[in-house]
Amino acid sequence: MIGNFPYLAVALLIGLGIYTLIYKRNLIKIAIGITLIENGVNLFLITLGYRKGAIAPIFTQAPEGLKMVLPTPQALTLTSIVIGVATTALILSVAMIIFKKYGTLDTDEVRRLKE
Amino acid sequence: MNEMSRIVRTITTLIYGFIMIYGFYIIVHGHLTPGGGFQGGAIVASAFALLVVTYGNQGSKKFLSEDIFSLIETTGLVLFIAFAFFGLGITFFYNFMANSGGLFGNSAVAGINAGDLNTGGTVTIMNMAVGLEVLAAFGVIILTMSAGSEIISKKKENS
Amino acid sequence: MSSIMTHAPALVIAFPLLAAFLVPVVSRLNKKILGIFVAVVLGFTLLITLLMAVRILSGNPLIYVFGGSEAGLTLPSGYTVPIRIIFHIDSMGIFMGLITAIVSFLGAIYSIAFMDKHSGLEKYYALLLLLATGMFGMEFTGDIFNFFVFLEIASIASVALIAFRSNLSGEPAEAGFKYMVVSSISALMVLFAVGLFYGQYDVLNMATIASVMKFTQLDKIALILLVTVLAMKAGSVPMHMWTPDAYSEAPASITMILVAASQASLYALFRIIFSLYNITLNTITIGWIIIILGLLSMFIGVTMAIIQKDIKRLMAYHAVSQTGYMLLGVGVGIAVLANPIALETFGIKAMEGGIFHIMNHAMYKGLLFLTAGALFYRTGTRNLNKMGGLGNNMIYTAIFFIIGAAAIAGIPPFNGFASKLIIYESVFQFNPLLSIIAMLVSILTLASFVKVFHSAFLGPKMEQYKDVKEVPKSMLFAMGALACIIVLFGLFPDLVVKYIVHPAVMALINQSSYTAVILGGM
Amino acid sequence: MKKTIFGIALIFFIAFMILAAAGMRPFGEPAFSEMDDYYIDNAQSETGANNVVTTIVFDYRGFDTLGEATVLFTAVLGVTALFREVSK
Repeated sequence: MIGNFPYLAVALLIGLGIYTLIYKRNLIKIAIGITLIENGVNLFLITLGYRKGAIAPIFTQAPEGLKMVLPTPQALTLTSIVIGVATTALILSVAMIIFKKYGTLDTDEVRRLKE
Repeated sequence: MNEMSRIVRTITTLIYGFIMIYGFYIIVHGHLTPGGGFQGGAIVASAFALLVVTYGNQGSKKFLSEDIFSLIETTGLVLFIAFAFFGLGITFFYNFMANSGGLFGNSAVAGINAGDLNTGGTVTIMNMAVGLEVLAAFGVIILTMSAGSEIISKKKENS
Repeated sequence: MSSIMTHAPALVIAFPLLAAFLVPVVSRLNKKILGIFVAVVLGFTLLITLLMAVRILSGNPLIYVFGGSEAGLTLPSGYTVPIRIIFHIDSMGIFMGLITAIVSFLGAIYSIAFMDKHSGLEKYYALLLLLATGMFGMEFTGDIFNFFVFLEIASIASVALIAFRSNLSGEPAEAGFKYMVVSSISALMVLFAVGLFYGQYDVLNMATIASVMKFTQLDKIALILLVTVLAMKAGSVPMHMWTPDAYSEAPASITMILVAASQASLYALFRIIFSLYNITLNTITIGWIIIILGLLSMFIGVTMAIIQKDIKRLMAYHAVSQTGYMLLGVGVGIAVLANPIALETFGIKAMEGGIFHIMNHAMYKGLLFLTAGALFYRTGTRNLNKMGGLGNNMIYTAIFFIIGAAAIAGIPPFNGFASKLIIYESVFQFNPLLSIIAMLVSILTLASFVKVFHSAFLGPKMEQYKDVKEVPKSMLFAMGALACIIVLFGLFPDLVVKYIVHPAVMALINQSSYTAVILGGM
Repeated sequence: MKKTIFGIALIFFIAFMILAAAGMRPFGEPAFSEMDDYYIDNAQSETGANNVVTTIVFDYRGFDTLGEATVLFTAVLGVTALFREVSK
């Protein structure tokens, strides 16, 4: 069970992210919550590729005779990190525009669109 | 953002070139060492961010221009997709330059080796294309968001 | 010719993408031709999609291996798993692709006149192309991580387009923020599910996952996550709160494409249930969950719609309600999936109704949103109480509105009637009560649209709209094309069902043929 | 009221996540690795590049990277479109 500690860390990060989304009212904090979930998912992906005692999958002057970790999760995580940066940039820009128009970041005061 | 003190400006002038060179090194050696177009592009863009922070929005306009960035971005993207298109004789994204003996076409020594820059085929070229795209994209984002934040905070002071 | 056919799956993505990259350059050269340039590119994409459709609907799924030494070579020799990204277009995928191609092409044409007063048009058109590309990718891909990437392209482009008019007021940015949060969470949960699959089986290709699926506890968790988030992105109750905001604040041409984008999520939901899990899951439970989601969407959507004052908000709630019909039809199909006799007698029929309704919904809801956009273009308001007597001045718009409203309410001879009739008949055999609720919702829909027609087009002429003119030709063309499709589909539903819808349904149901194309008869 | 419902949903979700974590295979011992072994064995001979991750990013899964670059491009367009009136 203790060997599975990285997975528990993933669960914790994603849970904290969801908590932030539900209970925080500041738009910037919501953006932080999304970033937390994203980091949790990235951690999960990178965890999947680990092999005990293995080295990074790069042949340039690598030490002899060792196994290599799985390379695919690293590629996937790279993709997901860049997508995450794009998402964060856009979400912060939208929050800035909302602040410019309404003068506040509180979700309760921002609600002009009624049910 | 306003211009920062002389100390900060001097240090920035000293180091931003090195940051950029390091970023370009990461981009060009992406197929041999850890890193690649995205990572290197982000490092170069961090140099731009440093310039914007140090010299403020007005001051940094001397060296950084959004138009040039968006031109570089388009160039990078078109280069990237063009090399994907060039493989279309076989399939989209086919690595037609690898092991061909031409540009970036040396075959690698199997197993562990010291690394040869002239390998990788389209991988190397796409690394550079993506590197250009990423540094320009981050540059545009940094410039636009810092200019936007300045105007928003000014508005708040006035009202 | 044949080489174009071989590379068609790549071209359909690569052409709009290249055009989107070039849009900033084209706008430097000449701002005027920008709209025409985009419309031509999307028209070309529509042409390629039609060519592919002719081939695929006759029973030959298209496979494209990106970067492989041959377009059809899925497995490297000596290995049992695909190692490259594969586009896998079967009848269901191309069915959705056709909807996307038609809708995005007409959206671009409509935008030429509709957006002409706005600034930043080069960004608008580039984002439009990217949104179309993202939707094509979601529908054609056979790789689950690639699906995530295209989902992100589509959702980021949608957010930027929803918030596009935030220079005028703050509401579009607010709607955009809401949609951004919803789509980020759903994309991240999809990525988490990808991680669960990858961690267990070390494959990313959907057909391969389907063939090695053991239905462990983790697969169940992945299924629940995927169904929840994709239903959320498709705008089904109880996670529908983003739909009215996003649909009403986006420009009308974009709203039409957003409807198709939410249906792409719906398609992904069906693809995951049918092609990834199929009968390994407890079909009755999952089927009933989908049916209940559908019923709730139908009912809550229509009741919320009746009380709305804003014309686009009203239509957005109707979109939620119509999504319920699709979920109902396909849900019945899922519920009887493990029972061959029931599947044969009414299950396939119900799914045909549900799938046919996807296309019909995209067409008539698109038309309705475009007429709402036309009203907004001329009057500058979306509030129904402030409109009135527009029928005399905008006669074509009024006619197109009647066609769309009759289709959504299920009145013959329009396409909505054709698909709803199939749903009523087949669902009645499954459970009569469901069918009766569906009919009731249809009547409420009719009532709601009669009210809209009355307050917008009939009544005394209002002073401020005295010299309102008909909308420009490019907008009329887009609306007219959709109206033609609606009438044609309404007149010949049997042909459409036989040649387009039935192959799509069979492609969904038949999981072994889906995996066999990739894995070669395993 | 709404908060309580969300709170219950949150508790369920976290329980769900912990369940998933407990059900995962042991850390550091992948059960299957056929696809990744292919990459490690053949990346050098097929593309000539030493860095396996880069070959996956730009060759084997290059199409994903095109999508990824497109996402960045889309975000740039979105940000500049949002600030198009502000910065002028």
